[in-house]
Parts: sequence; structure tokens; C-alpha cells
Amino acid sequence: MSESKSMNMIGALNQALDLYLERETNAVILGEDVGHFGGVFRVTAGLQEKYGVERVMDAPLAEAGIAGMAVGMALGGLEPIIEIQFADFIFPAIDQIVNELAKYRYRSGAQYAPKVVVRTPYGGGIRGGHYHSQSPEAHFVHTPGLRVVFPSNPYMAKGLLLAALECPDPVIFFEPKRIYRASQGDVPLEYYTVPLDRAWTMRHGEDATLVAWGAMVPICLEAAALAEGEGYDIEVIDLASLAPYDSATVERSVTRTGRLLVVHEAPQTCGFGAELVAGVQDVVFPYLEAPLRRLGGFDTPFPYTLESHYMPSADRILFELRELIDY
Amino acid sequence: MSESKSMNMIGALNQALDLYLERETNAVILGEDVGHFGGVFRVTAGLQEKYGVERVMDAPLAEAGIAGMAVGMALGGLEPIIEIQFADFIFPAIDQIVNELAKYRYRSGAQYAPKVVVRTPYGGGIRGGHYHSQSPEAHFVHTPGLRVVFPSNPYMAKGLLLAALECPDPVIFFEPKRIYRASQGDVPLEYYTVPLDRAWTMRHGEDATLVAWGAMVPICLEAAALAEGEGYDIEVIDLASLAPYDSATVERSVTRTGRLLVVHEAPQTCGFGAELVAGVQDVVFPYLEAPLRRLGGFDTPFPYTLESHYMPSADRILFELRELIDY
Amino acid sequence: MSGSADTASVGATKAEFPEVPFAILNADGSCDPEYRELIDDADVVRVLQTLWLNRVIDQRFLKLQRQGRLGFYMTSTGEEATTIGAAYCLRDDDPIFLTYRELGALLWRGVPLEMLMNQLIGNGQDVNKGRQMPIHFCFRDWAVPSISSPVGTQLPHACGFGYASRLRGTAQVPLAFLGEGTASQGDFHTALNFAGVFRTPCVFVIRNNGYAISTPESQQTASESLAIRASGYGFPGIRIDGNDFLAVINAMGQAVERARGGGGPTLVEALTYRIGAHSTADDPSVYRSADEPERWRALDPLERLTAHARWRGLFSEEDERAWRESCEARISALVTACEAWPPPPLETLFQDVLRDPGLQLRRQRDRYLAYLRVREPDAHEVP
Amino acid sequence: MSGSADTASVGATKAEFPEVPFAILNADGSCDPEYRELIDDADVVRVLQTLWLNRVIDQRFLKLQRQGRLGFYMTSTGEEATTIGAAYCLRDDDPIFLTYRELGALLWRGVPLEMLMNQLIGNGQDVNKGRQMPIHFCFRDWAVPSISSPVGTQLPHACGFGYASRLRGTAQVPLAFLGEGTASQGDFHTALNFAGVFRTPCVFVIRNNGYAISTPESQQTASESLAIRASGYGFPGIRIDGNDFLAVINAMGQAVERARGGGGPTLVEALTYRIGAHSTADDPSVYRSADEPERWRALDPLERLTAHARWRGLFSEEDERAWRESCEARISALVTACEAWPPPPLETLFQDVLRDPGLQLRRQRDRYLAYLRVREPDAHEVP
Ligand SMILES: Cc1ncc(C[n+]2csc(CCOP(=O)(O)OP(=O)(O)O)c2C)c(N)n1
Ligand SMILES: Cc1ncc(C[n+]2csc(CCOP(=O)(O)OP(=O)(O)O)c2C)c(N)n1
Ligand SMILES: [Mg+2]
Ligand SMILES: [Mg+2]
Repeated sequence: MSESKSMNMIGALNQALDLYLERETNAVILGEDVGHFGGVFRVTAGLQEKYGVERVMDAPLAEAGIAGMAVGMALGGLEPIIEIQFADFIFPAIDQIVNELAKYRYRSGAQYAPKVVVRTPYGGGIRGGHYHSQSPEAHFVHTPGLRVVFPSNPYMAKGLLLAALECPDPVIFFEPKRIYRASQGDVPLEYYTVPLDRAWTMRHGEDATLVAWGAMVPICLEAAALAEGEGYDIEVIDLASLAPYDSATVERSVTRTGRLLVVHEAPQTCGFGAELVAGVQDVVFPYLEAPLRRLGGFDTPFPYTLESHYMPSADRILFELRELIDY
Repeated sequence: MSESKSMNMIGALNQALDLYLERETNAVILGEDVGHFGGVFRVTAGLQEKYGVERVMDAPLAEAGIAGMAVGMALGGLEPIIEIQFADFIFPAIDQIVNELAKYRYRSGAQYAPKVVVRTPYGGGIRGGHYHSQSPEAHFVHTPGLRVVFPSNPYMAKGLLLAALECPDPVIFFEPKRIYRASQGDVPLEYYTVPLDRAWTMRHGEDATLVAWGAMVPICLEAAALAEGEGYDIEVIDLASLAPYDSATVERSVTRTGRLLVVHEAPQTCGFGAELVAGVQDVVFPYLEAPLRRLGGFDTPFPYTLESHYMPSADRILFELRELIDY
Repeated sequence: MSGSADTASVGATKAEFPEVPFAILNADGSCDPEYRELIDDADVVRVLQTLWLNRVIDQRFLKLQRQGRLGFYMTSTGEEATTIGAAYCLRDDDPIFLTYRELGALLWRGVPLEMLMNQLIGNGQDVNKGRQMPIHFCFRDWAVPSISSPVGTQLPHACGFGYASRLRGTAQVPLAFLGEGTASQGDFHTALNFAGVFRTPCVFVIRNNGYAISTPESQQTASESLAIRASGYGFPGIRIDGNDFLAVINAMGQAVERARGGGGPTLVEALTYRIGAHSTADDPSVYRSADEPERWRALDPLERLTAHARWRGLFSEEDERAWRESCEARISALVTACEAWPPPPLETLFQDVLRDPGLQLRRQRDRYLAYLRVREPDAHEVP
Repeated sequence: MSGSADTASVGATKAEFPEVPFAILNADGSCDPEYRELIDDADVVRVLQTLWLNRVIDQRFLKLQRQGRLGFYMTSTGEEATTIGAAYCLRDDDPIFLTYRELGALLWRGVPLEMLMNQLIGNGQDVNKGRQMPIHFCFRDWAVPSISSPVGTQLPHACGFGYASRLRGTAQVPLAFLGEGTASQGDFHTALNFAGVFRTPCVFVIRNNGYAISTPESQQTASESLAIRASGYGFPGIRIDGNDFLAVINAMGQAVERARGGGGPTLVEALTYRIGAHSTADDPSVYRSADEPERWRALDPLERLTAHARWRGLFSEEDERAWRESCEARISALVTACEAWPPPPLETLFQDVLRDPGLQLRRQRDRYLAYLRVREPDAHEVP
């Protein structure tokens, strides 16, 4: 068995990048402050030193330029890995992502298939206010031609990022910055991948199914533990990939439990929770014991002082679960 | 009773703009080719001549600049109405729309409330391929702080646009370009508004509820007529406003019919259909006779030659309705 | 829009491009002997033939569109000296990032006419599988990446490709075209700024044809030129007469050489004119007088290169007539052949979104096929 | 980043700003007599006091942040001549579009300290209702629109506001600040280009402080200056010593006057230096040597204006000490008072998204209140 080490998510992501840059000489990193500084969250620390300024580059402050240049690099045979410093700042780059990157393979009849991995820290819980807290995944899930991936712990972070880097499709890789350091775990030192397209059952249960991704996974596990104290047996699924998503695993679970609660940070309306509910109820309708529910952020911009009210908490999840189970 | 005239949607929209510019001297129009040319679809025809180049302006070719300048104009006391030539080209402007326009009132504690109406032709059916066919509404519905409105015929177009122009909130006004000219109807010549926030029951029925907006409304009415031939009694609701949306009307309907099919052009995954299904089943769960379904575009970029397979048709809607009713 | 020679080179960039004249061809087709060597006789003829082919195609396809046999078309009539001239200076593997108005570059590169035609029709033979509107070409075997409608998005791609070329040692020099209207987009700024910072080998060519649909250049910028913007990115920008084939290849040749030699990017602003409508969906009579294009016909790049050829004793009127007729004949045959192809198979609708379709798309496809089986039980024998 | 006088004005813009010198203050605090009239003695003292207040606030708030009493803070130490000088040239109703590093402009405008402090804390007294991170101010009564984090988005706002000002006849001149890193954004390009085309009254001031977080200016652009970009938009751009208060108000005064008089926009590039860290989340020791900021301390705008005041016989060391102490005292009182306020009421979380909350948000709110009633039956007596 291979050696492993306890590390946090930043360390795990850094390892994945290091291993991939080592193995694939066409892989390059581009982003704001990712070079000598190693990124504002230090995910790329040490990589410029090791692989040179030609392969690990500080970009001018323009997300559209970063994404657009990456598409061109990929057309030219490189494998760009770009960092958008905060997911909130992905919007200047969204035209290049949804109209170019996502559609290039299709529109060229697969003559070209630019492959870019877009890494970006997302989510709330760091007192970041409007612009350092958003979870814009739904925009990308709704865009055919992209994969959308969320790790929820260091092991998954390394394995999913390596899988994303190997994958021939463009991937938007959302990193839960709130647990960048808080999430600690054993991670094999060797190269390994965790398959995309798969949901992961983190805890088995019979009374209701909880689905989440990224930073909401540990919160859901916490809620499930609380629920256990009240005699409820909750299944927790880490969706991990949102596009395409493994609805089969969720459907199997809900067929048993008859109940589903999806938890996410993004505003509830038109969030991914809606998709999961709509998709799952279509298939498992005869087995449902209660309406499928979602607990998302409120339909407001992300707040500052009142942030703790905004973010779904284990306690609120429990409140929702109780109601579903007693429905 | 006031005089009315048969006209198409372009004429109705043009009238609304004309009446509003006349009444509100702070209202201005900004967009590509909207001035002397009157817009590539001629919605702004004659307005520059009437209101001058200071109030009806051709913009340089930059959607981000148009949206960003409009926010500033609104802060300075104007009421900008901007045109994004095709909804597909709204993406360069999306940062200004979702991060600035949508959040300005909230983040300033309502000290400032820039009000901008963004008009944009959307949708398929004109052989426009990837970039002249998209329906990007879900991006904006998912952004708190915006209203999203869709007219489905000339009467609604004029009344909803005037309501949007009067409304103190930013509005993304999606115009169904496929029926710009095809949709003809009697339109009062006077100033009138059609309330936002309301869904409209276009046809009563007891067997299933069909919900759509914009160019899919006439298709759904056509499907309902076909269904009638097969003995099905279909209710058709024009949602008209997608954010905020009148789920109450839909819920009341589904409480009766027990069945819902949402039809839209945008890719199905994470489209607004998911939101409607998720929101409605939560409330009317005990009344459901079948899973709630959606019929959207495929999860592919919008095609060219095979467009007719992509767009939901009356016949496909009928196929789905049959299955729902026989469930 | 003025085209006088004193705007030939601009401010800060002069030093790096001291010798690039605004125009080279004289009114009578002659030129200064030192510039004659820019192109040999055989190539003058080949270029003229390409120019003619471009023009015949434009005329014929406009008609096809009016007959409803093409969904859409956009001409490049009047701008061929720029489009062909720029392509003329490239190596065959230098990628060309196109907009929708550079048919000439494709013709010069040698893309077979039937491949162009199949794209325009969107039939089952189209290498792009009929997925894009007419004119949105992509031919990887000819180093032509995919055209997209949102203007300006191709500019950072050229910059990125140049970076890849240098890092991978392929020595390719990407060329990106844009219209003057497109120079207003944010992507113009980020692309050129990144190209300056990373000193990527690439050349940006602005076809300043006076209009963006109905919007005149004067409404796009208050700057005296677009070329001048290059100095704000730290590399040379030059303005040339884009209807003067020799001026184009002179400037472009140097820009490409400079890029290939490690000297970084160049911005070339070629002054030209859009003789036709913006597209088959446009009606320019609403926004410009009929004599404006007429005035520009006097500066027609085809006339000017023809005069030059005659000055060299090449391409007689008879040659011209014969060539035109052969073009017409080729196109007639082509249209008939390409229209006969069936549309792309239904399967292609669901392919190439990702490498393999995900679960959601597979389910959507299966459901659609189920519908088709009910609807037309025999017609669709789909797997 | 060099600050030599020969970069004072750039290329094409020279003609329109012939008389704007790069720097005015001599090393000993003296200046050419013709520039002395730029500001009277009383204002020199007021400005110096504001500079000191700015600096004391920076020091104290940095400490508060380290003690965990502020969530976040960003200093503007070293850049106050630019921020205060620019604001100095405005009318009270001229809107200032800020980034996060122009506290001095707010202080000069006269925003009460407690209002600033309430925002930084995000308490219930904050006019922005505690909705934004510290530093993201908005004070409509002082013509300060809302700061947002995405850099550059404020630039087209200034352009649009200027347009509104002209059309509505209010004669307001919006000023927009940006950092040199931000000049790389697409919004910079579209804002300046639109300002040029519509000739909107407005002034753009680049605080070129050498860094965008860790990224040095050399990685933002290959251009020799940022001011030069203005010529690509058809209006004047000038580069000045941003640490020389007199040079700032001289250039800014002219730019504002020009805008107010219908002459259109101006781009001012002020060379300065970010003495501190980017923010309290940053550690500059990773990317620059400790003596680099030390070298810049020699050019400290506070020292230089102090020298000038002394040269005028103003603001003795004793005055300075007394003023500093009064600043310290004011701030101590302030912090205690503002920390005592409760957070904004829960209701505010759901307000102001649209003018009235829509059905979806009302339902979310009702559900959350239902949860709170179960969770803490007594605590939340919400309507
Ligand atoms: C982002 C974007 N906005 C708007 C359009 C619609 N549009 C297509 S071509 C065009 C004008 C382009 O003008 P220019 O760049 O000068 O090129 P030209 O057509 O003159 O060759 C416009 C506005 C588009 N394709 N993309
Ligand atoms: C669109 C966007 N991208 C990234 C960031 C993260 N960020 C915050 S400040 C900053 C650097 C800004 O540098 P500059 O414009 O020079 O201003 P300075 O901080 O030096 O005053 C960056 C990258 C942001 N706020 N917005
Ligand atoms: Mg043009
Ligand atoms: Mg800076």
C-alpha cells in the first residue's frame, strides 16, 4: 500500500498540480498572483520555482484575458490550468467560458477540443461579503459542454483534480475555500484519480437522503449526526460532479428513503437544488413519501454581517429533515 | 374604450418605447445600431429621429460598456433602456449585470437603486445557430436583484415593457425574436401596463397544466389544441415573469390538474423548468398524479441544421402530455 | 475615414517600423521598383485569380441566399487585398483566427471549395457537422480554428496560441483578424495587453472597413487611429492602405517575420471599405448613401491589383475573362453537388458536447428517440 | 516603476496639456512661485491634517484588525497625495467612484468618521446595513456611490454618470479611481472608449502604486506608460508624480475644469507606491524585499507636503504633534462608541433586493422565521 500523509485541502491540491505538471510537460498554470506568490490561497505555492515562469505565469489582472488566452493555448496544444482568484470574479470571463470554451468541440465538429481546467475558490463562511462568497455553479451546469466538479475533502480534492486534469473535457473546478485549511485528512502521496461522473455515499441511512457538494458536505454529515441523536437515519451523498451528474445514485437512494433534501449555498431559485429535485422526482415519483426539498441560500446577494443566517447550518438542515420525515 | 390596432410585436414594443420616452424625459436608449438604423430588428425605429441623438444612442460595439455605462447613467438620474442585439451576446455584459446592476440597491443599503431595462431578443427558430438562438434566462433568474420578463404576444409586449420601464427594479426583458413579426394582434394605442409578477392563464383545462413563456406560449397553445383533438383538456399558463415568478397561479392550477409540464428552449439541465418543478411540487405534493415534467432544449449547444429537432414542438409536447396523463 | 499617406505610421511605433509605407501602388498600377520584389509574377497572377474567385463566390452566394438555397451569407467584396494579403505572408501551418469576412484567406490557404460549400449548406459532409451558421468555418487541416459569432473572442485565442507555439517550439505565428467595430470589445484590450506582456508571437489585423453593421467608425472611437492603441500595449501598430495588396504584404510580411523571430506581436490597421451589406440580413440603404460605396469602388483592390498586373504585363483581359468563366463553372458544379448531400445524421446532434455524452444528455436523447419511434415508426432507425 | 520628470506628458496628448509638469515640489519643500497659488495656506494645513488623519486611521485600524475587532482592512498609506489631491479639486456634488484604497478622498469630502467606522464594523448604524465587507463604502449624501470588489466595474459607471450629468445639466464631474492592475480589465477599455466617443465629462485617475497584490506593474503591461493609452481613446492622458500633492492638484484641477467646461474626459496616471500590504489578508514579504518600501518612504507624500508647509511657515512640529494626538483621541472614542452598536436587524437581510421582496424571497424569509421560532422561541420577535 502506498504511503499517505495527513494534509489539508490546499496541500492536496498543490500536490495534484505538482504531479500533473511533472507528468505532462504541456500543462501550464495561468492566473493572478499564482506565480512567485503561489496564489492568494497558496494553492500554487512552489510551482513556479519548480517549473519555471514559462509554465507557471502571473497574468495581468483580467479574467477574460486569462480564460481567453487559455482557450488559445489549448488550441495550440497546451493544457492550461487557470485560476480565477475568487469565483465571484469569474463573470468577466464567462463569455469566454460559455460561448467559447464550452462550445468549441461541438461547433468545430470535434476538430478542436480545447481542454482547460478552471480552478476557482468559491463559497461563503469566510466573512467575505458579496464578492468573496458566491457559489456560481448553476451558471456552468446550465452550459452544455462543461464539466463542473466540487471536492469536499483533501482526498477527493487531489483525486478529483487529477481526474479533471486528465479529462479531455473542459472542467470548472470549484474549491471550497472555507474548508481549504479546516478540512484535514489522509492523502496518498502517489498519483491517483477519483472518477468524475460519480456521486459518493458518505453515510448510509434509511429515513431520508441528504445531497450536497463541496463545503456543504461536512455540514450535512454534521446534520446527519445530529439527526441520529433524534433517532433519524440519514443517508448523505456527496454529489462531487454536478455536470454531468450521477442522478442514478441519488435516485437509488431516494427510492429507498422516499425523501430528499438538497443543500447548497447559492441562492435557492434556479440553483442546482432545483435541478436535482426536478430530475429525481421524475424518476422516483412512485416512491416518494414527501415533497423533495432544497435548502439553499436566500434569494439575496451574499450578506456580510448577517452571513451566519444566510448559510445553511446543520441545525437548519435538521429542522428541514424533521419536517420531511414527519410529513 | 380606447382605440386599438392590429400590429406585430415589433410595432408594439416600438410604441411602448415611444410612449415612455415621451413621458419620461430622463429615459434614454443605448445599444448597438439602435439609433438612425433603428436596431437590427427595427424595434427602435424612428426614435432617434424623434428624441434626438442625445437620448437614442448608437453605442460602440461592447456589451460590457453598454451595460456598465447604463448603470452609471442610472446612478446619475437617467432611466437607461439598453438593447443587447442578441441575448447570446449578453455574456460580455454579465459581470456588470449580475455583480453591479443586480446588487447595487442591496449593497448600498438602498441609498442608490440604479434602474436599467435590458431589452434583448432571444431564442431559436430563426436558423441562427449557436449564437443567435440562445435563451439565457436562467442565469438572470438565479441572480437576486433582477426581474426577468418575457412577453408572448404584442399586447403583452407593450404592456409588460411599459410596466418594466416604470418598475423601480432592474429588468431583463427577453423578446421572442422568432415571433417578432409572426405574432400579430390587437394592441390599444394608448399607454397601458400589464402587471409584472403575474402569470396568465391562457386556456383553462382540467387534465394537465402546461407552463411556458415567450415564444413557447403559442406552441403550447397549439399543443393544447392538438390535445383537445385527442380528448385531453389542457390548461396553459403564460408565466410572463420568471423572477420573481407567480408560482401561486401555477400551484392552484396543478392542485386541480395534478400534472405539470414546463416547456422551454434553454438546455433542460438547470433551466428554469427545474425551478418551476421543484418549487411547485414542494407545495402541491399531495395533489400530484404524476411526476412534474419539463421539456427543454437538449443539453447541447444550439444546433444549426438540426434545429427543428432541438426546439420543443407542439407534437413533442403532446407526446409528453399523453404520457403524463396516462401515468 | 481617411486614407491619406501621412497617417501611415503612428507615434510611438514609428521607431520599430520605420520603413512601412501606407501605400505602395500608384494610381496607374506602377510601383517603386524596390517594392516590386515583394511578390513575383506567378504569385501576382495567383493572387488575382484568388481575388476573382472570392468575388465570383460572393456574387453567386448572395444570389443563392436570395433564392432561399443558403440560410445566410456575408460578403467580403472590397476587402480582399487585406484578407488575401495577410494570409499570403503566412506559413501553411500558421493558424488563422478568422471573423466572418475573410473568405479570401481561406481561398488562399487552399481550403477546397466543396468544404466551404458544405459548411455553408450545413449538410452531412460539413466537417463541422452542420452545427454552425453559414460562414462560421473551421478547418483544422488548414490550420483554421473555429469562427464564432461573438466578435473579438478570437483575439485572446491568437495570443494563447502564440504562447503555445513558442513554448512548444513549433514556430507557428497565429494571425487574428478583426473589424474596427470589434476593437471596442473588452477582448480586444485583454488580448493585446496579454500579447504585449507575454510578448507572444502573433499578428492582429484590423480590417477597418468603416462600419460595424450600421455604426460608422466615428461612433466606435474618438481616437485618430486604432493602430495607435498598440503603443498602450508596448508593441508596434501600423496603419496601411488595406486595398493596396503590396502595402498589405509589405507590412504583414514584416510583422510575421518579427513575430517568428521572437520580436513579439504587431497590430496592423488596414483601411478598407465594406462595399456590400453587412450580411444578407442587412439593408445598408437605411444608413448610408448609395454613392458612398460607389466612391470606394474607385479604390477597389481588385482593380488596383489588376492595374499592377497589367503594368507587369500579366493577366490580360482575355486571361481574366477565361478565369472568371472557369470560376463560374466550378461554382455551378459545386452547388449542384453539395446541395445533393443529405443533412447530418440525427446522432450528431448529441455528439461532441463532451467527449462522451453524460447521463443527462443520454436520457434526453433516449427520450427523443422514443418520441421519434412513436411519431415516425419507420423513418428513424436510430441506434 | 520610474518617476523621472521626462515622462511627464506623453506623445499625442502633449498638445492638449502643454503645461502639466510631472512634479512641482522640490526636495526641500519649496516650489516654483507660479505654483504656490495652486493652494492657499489654510488649505495646505487642512490637507496636511487630513493626510495625518488618514495615516493615523490606517495604523489604528490595522491594529484593530489584528485584534480581531475588524474583519478586514486595507491601508492607503503612501498614496494620500493622490487620493486627497484628486478629491480636493472637485465640487462637493461631484461623484467619486472609489476603489478600496482612497480613504483620503472620503476624509477630504467630509464623511463623518463614525459613518466610516460603522461601515467597517458592519453594525446596525451602517448606512449600507452591514451588507458589504469593510472598506466597501457608499455615502450618497456625500456623492459617493457604492464600492464593489470586482475591480474596474466603476469605470463605465463614471462615464455613464458623466453622460447623465451633461444631459440633465447638473454640471457634475465624476471622478473614478483605479489601480494600475485594474487598467488591464476589459472594463477599463470599454469605459475609456465610451467616454471618448460620448465625450463625457469625467476624470479617470490611475493610482499606479506598483503592485496588484503580488503582481508588479511590469507584469500588467508592456507599455511604457498607462497614460499613453488615452490617445487610443481620443483624449488626453498625463502622467504625474502622485506623491507630490501640488502636481496632483495642478493636473487634476485642469482635468476637472476641462471636463466641466465640455472638453471631455482625461486620464491621469499618478505614480505612487503601496507602502503597506495589499490588505490584511496579504503578506508582501513573500514577493518584495523589505527595503523597497523603505526606499519609497523617502518620497512619502506626507513628508513632502510637510516640508512644503514648513517652507511656507505652516504646521509646526508642535502643531503636528497636537493634531496627531487629537486624531488618536478621536479614533479611540469612535471605536468604543461604534463597537457598542448592535448588528443590523435580521429583517434587513431580506430587504432591498428588489424594492419589494418577491414571492420566492418572502417564502424563504417566512420559512427561516419559522425555523428561528422553533430554534429560539423567545429571541426572535420578528414581524
Ligand atoms: C459580442 C457581439 N456583439 C454583437 C454582435 C452582432 N454583430 C455582428 S457583426 C457586428 C459588427 C461588427 O463590425 P466590425 O467589427 O467592424 O466588423 P465588420 O462586420 O465590419 O467586418 C455586430 C454588432 C456580435 N456578433 N457579437
Ligand atoms: C475582477 C477582480 N479580479 C480579481 C480581484 C482580486 N483583487 C483584489 S485587489 C487586486 C489587485 C488590484 O490591483 P490594482 O488595480 O493595482 O489596485 P491596488 O490594490 O494596487 O490599489 C486583485 C487582483 C478583484 N477584486 N476583482
Ligand atoms: Mg467594420
Ligand atoms: Mg496597484
